[in-house]
Amino acid sequence: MTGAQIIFLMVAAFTLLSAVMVVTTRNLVHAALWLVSTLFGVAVVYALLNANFIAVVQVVVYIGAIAILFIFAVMLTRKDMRDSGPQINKNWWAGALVAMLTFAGLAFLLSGWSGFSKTAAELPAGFDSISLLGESLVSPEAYVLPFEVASVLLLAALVGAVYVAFNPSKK
Amino acid sequence: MVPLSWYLLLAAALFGIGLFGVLVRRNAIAVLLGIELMLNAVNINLVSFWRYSDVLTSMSGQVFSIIVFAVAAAEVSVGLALVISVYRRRNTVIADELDMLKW
Amino acid sequence: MSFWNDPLRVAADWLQGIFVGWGMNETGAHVLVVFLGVLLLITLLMVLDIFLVWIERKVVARFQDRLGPNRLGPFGLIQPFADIIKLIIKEDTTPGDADKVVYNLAPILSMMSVLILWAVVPLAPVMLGTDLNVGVLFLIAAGAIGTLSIIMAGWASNNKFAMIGGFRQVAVMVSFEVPMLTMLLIPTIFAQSMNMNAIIDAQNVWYVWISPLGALIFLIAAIAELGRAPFDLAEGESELVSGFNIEYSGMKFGMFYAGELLHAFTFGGFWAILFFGGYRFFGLEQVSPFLAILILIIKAMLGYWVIMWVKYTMMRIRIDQMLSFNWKFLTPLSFALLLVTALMNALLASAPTWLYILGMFLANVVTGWIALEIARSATRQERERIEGPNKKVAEASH
Amino acid sequence: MSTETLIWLLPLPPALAFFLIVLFTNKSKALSHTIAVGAAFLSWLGAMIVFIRALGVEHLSEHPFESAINWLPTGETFLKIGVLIDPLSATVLFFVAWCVLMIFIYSVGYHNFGQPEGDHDHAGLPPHGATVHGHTVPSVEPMYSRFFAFIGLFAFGMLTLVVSDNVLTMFVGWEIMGLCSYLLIGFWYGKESARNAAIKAFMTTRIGDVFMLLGIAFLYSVTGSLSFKDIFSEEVLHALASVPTGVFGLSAAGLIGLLLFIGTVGKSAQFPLHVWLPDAMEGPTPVSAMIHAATMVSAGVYAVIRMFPIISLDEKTMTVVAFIGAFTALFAATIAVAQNDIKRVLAYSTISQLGFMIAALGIHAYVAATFHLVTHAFFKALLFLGSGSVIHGMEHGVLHTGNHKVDPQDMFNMGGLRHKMPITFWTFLIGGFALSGFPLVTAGFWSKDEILADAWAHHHYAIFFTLAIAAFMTAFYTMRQITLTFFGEPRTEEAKHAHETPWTMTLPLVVLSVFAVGYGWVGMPHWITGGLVPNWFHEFVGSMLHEHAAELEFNIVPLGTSLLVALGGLTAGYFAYRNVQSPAEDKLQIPVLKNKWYVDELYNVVFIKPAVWFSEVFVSKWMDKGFIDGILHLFGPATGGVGSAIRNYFDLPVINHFFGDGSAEVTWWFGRNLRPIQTGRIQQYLVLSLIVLFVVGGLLYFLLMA
Repeated sequence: MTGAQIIFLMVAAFTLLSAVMVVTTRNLVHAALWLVSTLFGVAVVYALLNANFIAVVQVVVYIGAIAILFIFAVMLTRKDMRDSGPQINKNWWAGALVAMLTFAGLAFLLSGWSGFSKTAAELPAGFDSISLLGESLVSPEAYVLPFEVASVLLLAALVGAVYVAFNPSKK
Repeated sequence: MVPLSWYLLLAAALFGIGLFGVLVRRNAIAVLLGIELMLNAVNINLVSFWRYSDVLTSMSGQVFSIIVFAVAAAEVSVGLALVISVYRRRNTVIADELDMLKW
Repeated sequence: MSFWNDPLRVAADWLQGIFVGWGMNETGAHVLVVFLGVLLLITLLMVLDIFLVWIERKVVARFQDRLGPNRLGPFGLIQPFADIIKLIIKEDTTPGDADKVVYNLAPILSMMSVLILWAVVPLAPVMLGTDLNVGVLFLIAAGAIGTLSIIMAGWASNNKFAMIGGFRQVAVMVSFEVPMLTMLLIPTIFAQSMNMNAIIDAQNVWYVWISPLGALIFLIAAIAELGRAPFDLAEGESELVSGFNIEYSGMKFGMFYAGELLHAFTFGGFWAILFFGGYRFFGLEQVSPFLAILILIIKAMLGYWVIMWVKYTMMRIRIDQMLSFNWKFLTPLSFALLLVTALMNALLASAPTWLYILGMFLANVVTGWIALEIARSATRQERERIEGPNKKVAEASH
Repeated sequence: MSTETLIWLLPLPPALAFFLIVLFTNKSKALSHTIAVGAAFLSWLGAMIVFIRALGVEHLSEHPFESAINWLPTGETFLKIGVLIDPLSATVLFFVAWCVLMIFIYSVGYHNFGQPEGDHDHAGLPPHGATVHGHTVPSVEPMYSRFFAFIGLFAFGMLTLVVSDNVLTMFVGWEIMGLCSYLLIGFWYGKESARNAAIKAFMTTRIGDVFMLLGIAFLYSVTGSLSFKDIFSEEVLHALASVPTGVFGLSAAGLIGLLLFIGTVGKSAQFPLHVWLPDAMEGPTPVSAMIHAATMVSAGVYAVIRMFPIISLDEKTMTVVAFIGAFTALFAATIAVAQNDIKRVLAYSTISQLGFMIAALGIHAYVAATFHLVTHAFFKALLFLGSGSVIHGMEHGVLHTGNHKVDPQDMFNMGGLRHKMPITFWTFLIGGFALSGFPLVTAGFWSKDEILADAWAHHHYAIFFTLAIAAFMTAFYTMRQITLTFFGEPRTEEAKHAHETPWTMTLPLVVLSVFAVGYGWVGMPHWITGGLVPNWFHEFVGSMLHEHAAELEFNIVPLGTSLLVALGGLTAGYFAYRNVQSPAEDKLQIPVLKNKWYVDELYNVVFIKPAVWFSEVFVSKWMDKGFIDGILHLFGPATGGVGSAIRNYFDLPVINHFFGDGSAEVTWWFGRNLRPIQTGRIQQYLVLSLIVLFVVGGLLYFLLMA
């Protein structure tokens, strides 16, 4: 077992543990904070995959914006500090079964795939994935259209969110 | 070196945990948390497929994960706006109690 | 290679040699040396932080026509140490209904979000923590952790004032991240890289000359990000008592406080790196890394001094004004500036240097001027809408 | 910056100014005119740089500044657009830049910038004055910013037209100007007459433009290109001249030339499409100057000069051009004699002078026509701005006395203004003398003399005499105008209180008067200078033609005629009107001249009345209401009958009862029994659908794999 594998296992364990806490903890703010730590773990996974840019963007977007938004939303929709009542619905066993089935199905399907246990080639020296990424995002031969569509989607979501959450009775 | 299968299994497990959260949590916000986990699982897959592909210069994996970021941001903003809007009208965010669409 | 030219490498090699000599394996020794390096940097920063407290108190005193600490030691230099001792021996309270883990985690994260920034600060051409190729974005990422710490503190205290303060600070930070990120793209455009060292290397001309408006917007956004006056709404003594850190006492409060000062100094440093050439100063940085560090610290101190100057000169503005200012003025302006900069950069790509600088400078000035004119006319219309039509004209026609 | 880039950028500042003013700064008058004048200044600066660089190029006509880009893909090729500065466009650019800048500056003063807002002023009406401390003072134009936006767009159109290297962009600039002239003539849209004049101008020029577009289309279909470089090459011209068309026995070149010329007839207000130009005087005076001197009408002549290589290929077309030009010159001059409105006299004078240019072109006097175009632009801009200054001064008097019945534009209300408005008087005098062709010192003399000399030398005696008479009348009515306006004693109280105008208005007058005198010197024939100074203009512009026409030898007849008509006309005008006090004493107020030969009335009877009858009576009443509506009314009942039959015998029993109600009952039964599955709980749905997915997916997988 090499150092990289040990690090991966540690990170994966941390990530999965945090993820389990996200779905099981009773306190929603804690769940959101556990989500932050899961996301952080995922960012480290990206870093392990040599995707520095994605890792930093993960921190900026997910932790800096999305997780914060979650915490906000949790705070805005609670009646008191303590959570009352069950946090899990009555059919939780069915949910758990389906989730396990999903994992098992995915693992089964993947294990049948020829590239399953492939190993990666070393990155060539001086490999600059950021400029490649940037160029493919705005190159007409590559992904400029999805990129633009994503920006339009963001704008639409922005307008839609403001409209939906706007409280007309107060004004 | 870590084989691809480890990343894929990590992603599958994360996806399963997220799915569990989506299926069983009563609070709508917690459901959205689960969705975030699932999206992250997908992203791990995308990035690891990029890293393990034979053509590293093809950036499809990273580009798609960037687009997933955008989609996730849009999804969360609209989703949370909906949750807050529902909370204003119904005074609850428990998914089970929001069942006016039955019958 | 001598100690004078590359002290870090020499010291690291020496230490590693010792550790290997003690019987450690190569990798373990390397990890240990790196760890010790990080520890050294953090320790030095903490010591610097203590002096920042002293500087801050001295400077504010001068601004307010007072003397400042002057009893303990020469010029009151020992005063901050006394403060620390006081903070440490104070009773460390935790509110009864607080969320204990989160409550205690928040100040640590706050301090961490600042210290982590120094991982990418190039102290000298050969001295930097990690040569990250997305160093500029890292700045924002660390800021995200700072945001998190504040909302955690605000929520976990179980106190209305703390909660409101936390909300406000988060709203401000998330909003001002937009112009800040946009302005970070301007050095990126010029240097064609997000790497801090590359940005410094590319600054044969300080970027403040070719993007003065960008530097200004960055400074404003940085002050907002820091939560210092005139944007210190999260603390707002007169309205929120002390905002998000109201329930904290002792060294936990001290960590917030020290974190804020160090954060301000760090942003002064980033301002210097991104717009004022970092450690470069007419080739002096080539002489020795020590000189380079000195130059960087002097520049960072100047930036810090500007931030203090703003803090002790301006009054606090209202939260809605501040968010309007960001979304209706600063963000559009920074987008416009980014567009103008990119356009001019492409247009003047083959121009001689003096023309390039002049063109960029003028483009910035014109953009700023147009923005100010638009803002002025908008505010005038707003005022007329509230106060009714201009009274002068009405009187003149009678 | 390379010259080509600079040329590309020339038209842009005014266009940017237009958008800036319209979109952002229209609330601020000072900012608007700063932007507009600044833009005009930038264009002027660029034009001067281009002009000076153009002067420095040897054989500019063979090696013009040019640059072109692909624009519209047309099949496999591209329609190219580009810019071109050759001697002709450089010359035109020179005077356009100067006139535009001067007019922009003049407009600041003319619209009373800096004065208070009027008491009763409305957008769409000229300002009526404001009361300050009991005095009535001029008030600022309510739509000040809009005016600058419009003239900015106008300047853009003109500069585009001048720098284009092809017919298409030239036409685009041409049409932009058409739009702007419409907007500007109707600038005071609150006035009925202004509205009508705007529509009239637009419609009349449109007639010309349609023919011009036809000509362009024909040109493109024959040559496959619209770029000047291509269509003026030897082989294309040769081909054009040799292709016959079935129309009047004209060659393709002749027909294209004729169609393009009709466009010019509309734009440059030649007979019979001249009727719009006098009415265009409803616009503010800078506009009149803009339209009549600097831009639009010059554009018309410029287009003919530009297309001269094609038009000159067919002698029949050239004859038409020459006769229309000469006739217009004389015709308009006769009308101008009997007009009392100071601006209308100038308007008819413009038509007449344009006739000179067209006639000159018709007799192959290319250089003379261009020369007269430039000199005329300068002195006519000067005269219009001068007349605006006079009107402005008179309005001051009207505001002072408060008698609004006095028309500040009627020359019989003026008199003696030379003491009140000295700068305006002297500059107007210079402009008037230039227009009359006062010998030796004024620019107008040199250019007009060259036209006459050309006509004489090439034996076009009919043209020569017509133009000579027109020139005599020009001098006569010019002097009439000057005498009535400036000499003698004030005939009304208002004239006594007229005022000199502010520096923003007089400065352009002074600048333009310098050109009105000085520009003539660049085109002096060599016999007068004794060969000391080469005839620069002739060399420069003359190089445009493939056969470089030799300069004319000295001939006493045209020179004598020029001297005679100019001095004679001026003298006659002064003595005839020296003591005239009212219109009744004016012997030339003949109804037929006063009413402009009844051309408007003729058009009204021949075109407008029948058109109105056709649309209102024939189309509307008979065709639409009678015939078409009748058919439609028939459809209604018939369709109704068919419909009700289908309803009663098919729809109700078969569709409704059997299919409709029957299927509803079945659906209802199913719905009632399946209802409990709908719990409204999203997570249950999700679980169920996933289970179904697994079952189906698993089955498929094993079936397919096995």
